[in-house]
Amino acid sequence: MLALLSDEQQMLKEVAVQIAGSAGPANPSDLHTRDRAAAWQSLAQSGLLALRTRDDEGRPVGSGVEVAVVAEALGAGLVPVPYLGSAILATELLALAGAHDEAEALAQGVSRTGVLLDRDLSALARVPGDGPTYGWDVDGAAAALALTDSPDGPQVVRVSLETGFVPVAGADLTRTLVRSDGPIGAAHLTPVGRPLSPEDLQRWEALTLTAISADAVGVMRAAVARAVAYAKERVQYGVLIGSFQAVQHMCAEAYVSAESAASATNYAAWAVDELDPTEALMAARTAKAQCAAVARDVTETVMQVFGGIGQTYEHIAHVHTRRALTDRQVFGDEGTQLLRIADVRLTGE
Amino acid sequence: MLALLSDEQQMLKEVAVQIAGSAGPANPSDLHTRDRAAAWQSLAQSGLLALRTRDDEGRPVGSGVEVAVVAEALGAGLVPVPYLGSAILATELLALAGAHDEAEALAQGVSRTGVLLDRDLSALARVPGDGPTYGWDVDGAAAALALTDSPDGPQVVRVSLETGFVPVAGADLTRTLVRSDGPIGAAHLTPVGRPLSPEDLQRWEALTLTAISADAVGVMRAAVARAVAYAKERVQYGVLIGSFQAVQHMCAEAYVSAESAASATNYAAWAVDELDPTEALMAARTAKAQCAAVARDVTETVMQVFGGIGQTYEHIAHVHTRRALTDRQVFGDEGTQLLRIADVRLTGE
Amino acid sequence: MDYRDTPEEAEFRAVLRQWLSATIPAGWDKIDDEEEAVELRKEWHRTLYRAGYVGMSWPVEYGGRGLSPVYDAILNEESGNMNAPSLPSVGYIGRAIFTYASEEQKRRFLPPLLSGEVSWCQGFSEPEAGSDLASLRTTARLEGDHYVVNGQKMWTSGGQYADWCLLLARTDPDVPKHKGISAFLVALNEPGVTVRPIVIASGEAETAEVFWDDVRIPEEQRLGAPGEGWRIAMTTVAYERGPADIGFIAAYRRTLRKVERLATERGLLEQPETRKALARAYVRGEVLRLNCMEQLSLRVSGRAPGSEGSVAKLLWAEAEQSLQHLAMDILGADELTGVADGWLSSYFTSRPVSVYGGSAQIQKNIIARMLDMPR
Amino acid sequence: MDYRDTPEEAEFRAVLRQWLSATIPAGWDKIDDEEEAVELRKEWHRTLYRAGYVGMSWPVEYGGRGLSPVYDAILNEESGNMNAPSLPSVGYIGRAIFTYASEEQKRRFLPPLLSGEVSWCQGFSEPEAGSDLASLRTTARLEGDHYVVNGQKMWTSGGQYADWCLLLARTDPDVPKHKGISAFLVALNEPGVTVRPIVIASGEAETAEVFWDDVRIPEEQRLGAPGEGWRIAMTTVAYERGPADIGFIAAYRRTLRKVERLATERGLLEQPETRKALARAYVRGEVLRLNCMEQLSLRVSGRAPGSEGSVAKLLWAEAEQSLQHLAMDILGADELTGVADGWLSSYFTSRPVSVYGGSAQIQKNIIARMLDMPR
Repeated sequence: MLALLSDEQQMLKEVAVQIAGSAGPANPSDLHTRDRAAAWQSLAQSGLLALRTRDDEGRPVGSGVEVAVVAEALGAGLVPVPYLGSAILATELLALAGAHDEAEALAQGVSRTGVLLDRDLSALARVPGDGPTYGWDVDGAAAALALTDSPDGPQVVRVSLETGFVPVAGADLTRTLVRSDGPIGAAHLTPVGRPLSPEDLQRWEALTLTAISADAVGVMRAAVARAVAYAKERVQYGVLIGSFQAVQHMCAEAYVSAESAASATNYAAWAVDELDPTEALMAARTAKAQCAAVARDVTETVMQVFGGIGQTYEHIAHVHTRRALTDRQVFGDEGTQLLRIADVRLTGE
Repeated sequence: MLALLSDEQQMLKEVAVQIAGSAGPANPSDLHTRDRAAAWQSLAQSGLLALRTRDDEGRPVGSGVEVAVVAEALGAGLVPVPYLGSAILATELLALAGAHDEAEALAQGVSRTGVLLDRDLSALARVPGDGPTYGWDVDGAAAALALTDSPDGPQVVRVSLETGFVPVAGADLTRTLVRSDGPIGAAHLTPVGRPLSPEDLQRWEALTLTAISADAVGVMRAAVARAVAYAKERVQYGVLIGSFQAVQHMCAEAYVSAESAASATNYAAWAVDELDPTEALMAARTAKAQCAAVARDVTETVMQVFGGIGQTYEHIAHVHTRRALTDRQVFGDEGTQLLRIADVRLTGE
Repeated sequence: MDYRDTPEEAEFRAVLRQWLSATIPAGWDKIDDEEEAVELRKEWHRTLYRAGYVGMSWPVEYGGRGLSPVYDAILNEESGNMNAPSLPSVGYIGRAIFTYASEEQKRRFLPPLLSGEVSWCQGFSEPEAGSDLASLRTTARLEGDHYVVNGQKMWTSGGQYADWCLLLARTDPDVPKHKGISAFLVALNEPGVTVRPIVIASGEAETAEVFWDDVRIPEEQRLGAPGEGWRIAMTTVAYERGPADIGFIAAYRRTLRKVERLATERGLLEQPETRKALARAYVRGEVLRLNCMEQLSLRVSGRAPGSEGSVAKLLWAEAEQSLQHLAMDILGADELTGVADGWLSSYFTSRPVSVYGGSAQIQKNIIARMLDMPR
Repeated sequence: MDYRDTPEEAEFRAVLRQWLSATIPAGWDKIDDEEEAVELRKEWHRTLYRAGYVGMSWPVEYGGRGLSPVYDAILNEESGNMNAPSLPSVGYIGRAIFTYASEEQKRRFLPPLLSGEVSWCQGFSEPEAGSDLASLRTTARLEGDHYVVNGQKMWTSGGQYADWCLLLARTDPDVPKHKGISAFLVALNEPGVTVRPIVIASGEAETAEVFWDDVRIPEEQRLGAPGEGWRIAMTTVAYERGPADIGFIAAYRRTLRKVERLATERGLLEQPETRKALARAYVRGEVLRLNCMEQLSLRVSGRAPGSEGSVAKLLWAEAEQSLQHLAMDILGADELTGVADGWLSSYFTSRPVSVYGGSAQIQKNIIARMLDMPR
């Protein structure tokens, strides 16, 4: 047993942190000026978009742990690129469906593909259907992936975002959301690869929940770090506000919450490729439940530590909150995860 | 509008506080040595047991506000006498049933009567029935009151506690609990007075919930005051622990909780005799819900402020907690009250 | 103890209700245009004034009616209940003026304040002086018969709509910081004043910052003596949210009804969890209302505003923020995708309730002081 | 990163499990008699020792096996899983001795400590020195070749069953308080020592107070140099709950299973609220377990116990106390009427988890220090 990043993983982390550092906003107005295309190219060139493509032996190039390392770094940097949507969620779907060329194309950074979610943002959309549906994390993506029923099991399909979708001014300022209110007809679906097995889907969901959890961990850790840094420089009543025990304890509590979410997420990340799909999914739900349980509180506490300035639109604090709220909801909030966990614990489903 | 005690009520409060002060324990071992009979006599002589008997015009001698004033004082003092059980809950039942002589006998302090509750301690027991049933707050009482169905409505009945009941070492160290595991047969019931109307029962429940809430408010306020006092005399790290902002904020939060419960309870107390029974009951449920919501937290916080010593059996802190936990449960916990409130708010029941 | 209106109060309430239902401009809350909305609020102030509803608890000699603050509370409550435009806050500026101003200043400033002819804001906080107001850095240098003001004010609520400002500035940098502050009454259209709205995380311009660049103020517009600014500020702050300003309670109750409707529309009323959560929100609102009634009763009985107001402030923040959490739980993704219009904005608007006007932490400090805990 | 056992660890675990299932005395947890229970725990220590399971991570030269603390963790975990009698805590006393003792002291004290022949307790805290240990008042006055000890110790866990005590006492009242403390190794059957159990709110005797009345200790039983007591105490405290002491996690999981059964028996499993609450408790347990595994990994990689342990301590307190709240919610009145035997006692036993061994407030202070927040 050794629950620590390896040296290679540590190096990967440094690369990801560096890219995130130059691509992420220091304040909301940076979101309009940062060169997102350049950030995406950096990620492609560093191989970070290729983690879920498959090697010659059919194994993922990067494990769940590597995915979590990168997702956490980009979450921490509030980086406005569709890493989760395109490089993880869509790429893994393609790879599981055996559509390796398409996965490879995404990994090169040439094209991008998002995922299509149901109204509640809690699952991949099943199409055809009446909608509404949401393309999530689709910045620069021409299409999003969904599932359709086929006689041989769920089939991945590509849905074009070019027609019928409108941009949504959602809560999250760093990831692009589009909506279709109309039905998605069978004519607009392009099947990709072969149908998925139930295990494929479980594995995919485990990876998805883990990657989102890792993003949330990054958001929280960075938010707490920003609040702590602020408490060390902001003076009120002639002293640094960080010298007030109330502020110290607020920061300490937020730190504990963020670390608790990190511990659960690290294990889920390892479990993605190392445990059987049921166990991996249980670990992922546990991580997602914990992240969802603490993410709102942590980012709210951070806003509180920042005081008045932390309530303003010009300040970065609410960008953390908005991304955290989205991570909380996407693919199932705490309640959803807990009910699934209870099914396993209490009725052995 | 003037939501303040009148001068007379303020004087009553002082009397009750004085009696409570001499009858209540300073630490748990006092519970064996305090002269409970003398305390009961003081209450009788001061007329505090007669508040819910009726005057010549059939009106209660003391309003819900007076009841709450006394109940709060006795709760604050952790006084181990059956004030709620005998002087309020049983006396009011007797008065509503028109059994004024029996109510008067209780008010004189000569005899005592408690109430018989269902297994969950959440309502008056309906007898005959299979049990188990609990005689609650029955110190020195030979009988407890319950309800039985009669063609003309619910009928108050007296159940002897002499046979079939055994003492229970319950959580609460200050109020006596006995249990009967066997069925309570029709032969053991003595009807008292006339059957009650639905309004009588609502009024009674409003008074009961309010009196218990007032007891809880007393418990909480006294516990917070003890913790604050301790924080002003306990030295650690060379300073009074009350100078730590963490301790100050714990005390402040507990204080706010106790005061919030008090505000709700004061209104419920006024409502008992001033509003129609439905409104009075809604106000009482609101008070009980708030008390139940905060009572455990407040007394736990107090134990935490007391540190190690507050965890010991010899210390008074857990006596507060135990009485608070009981007040929380008896006649319905927070969830029970909230569901009833929701019935009114959401479906107009 | 009586939570009911006295006969006089009941009469007042009945007349007020009738007046409100006849007078509230239809569709006022559908106005999207910012300027139009501001104009409407100013007009509403003048309408209230003509009907005798502004400054009711002020002394008669200053244009008030000498009534108990209970009447202000009834006005607040009924305005909230009937969804009237928001009430003008004249109380705290007025109190500063009629407590500290010269007779001439009173004659000059009080009538147009009451009538709504002139609207006021309060220039107290600064970027480096939020909770710690006494650290303010804006300076007012006396040059002949004028003060010259330089600095930046922040969190100036209503600054973008106000005509005049009650300004705090440092007139003496050489004395302890509480003692070197003076107060001024100054028009915001003076040369050198720049007002910039502050947009909060909700996307709404909730407040403003005001920049002061060599702004000249005649000496006779100083309020009180030189160095008396801190005392004036404390009076103002203490009365800023008096126990009669309970409009927020009615607003809370309206929001709760909306949340109840959301739950109904979404078919969640069968869930015991949702039922309990909604009832809990109701209980929080009641607790807040009842606590404020007790505070108001204390005030009516002649007690000055004390730290007990901190209890209500904390209860309010908790109630308001929990209610927004509940709405978010009920709405789920719809709040994040904008399908449920306005709720995300309401959520972000609820956050500073625990920051502005003394953060939750400051309120707890105040309570600890009240409990006489060691410093 | 690998959360699985290495082949060696897996082998060790398999052998251990077999050994435990063959060796755990049947019905040991049904023993009501206090003395019998103590005797059983002592015997269990000796049994573990003979099988090589005590002091596994100690250096070989001191009777250990030089293994990674992962093996201690496995022992803790499996003992918890299989509901074995509680493990002896030899680590922190041992570390104090083999770090600071003379060779002769090591030879004298370590073997019987390991073997379970002699059981130890720790005499640190006092009534006036709880969190603030350095304020301790118990004195040890050197008289010839003996120290004479007077004072009172409190919160001496296991004091009522121990043979020997690692005692802190003030040997020099004239230097700053951290510098005047020395450590002693002393038998509790010396004349003048009185041990009195402390009953906690649950009604159980969880710990003890020890009175010292002119107790004479030979100088050669001082541990370390005069004045070195504070440093020794800090070493001991840091290792008191090491990351390998994870028996409480297995205990938590057992309690959770019991609570799940309670909910099942009471027919509450259909309630989504109860299902969520139980799953939440599971998640808390997992979070705690996984955080401790990371801590242990850090330790294995050579890092000394740091303030990260404060995170686990806070998570533990929260998990344990929330689980007892959940049990109370499920049991309702039955917990208060004693029908649900033992649960009220468990509830009260969960309260000091946030007090003993550094209160929750102290843990947060430690985390703030680690975050390098200003003092």
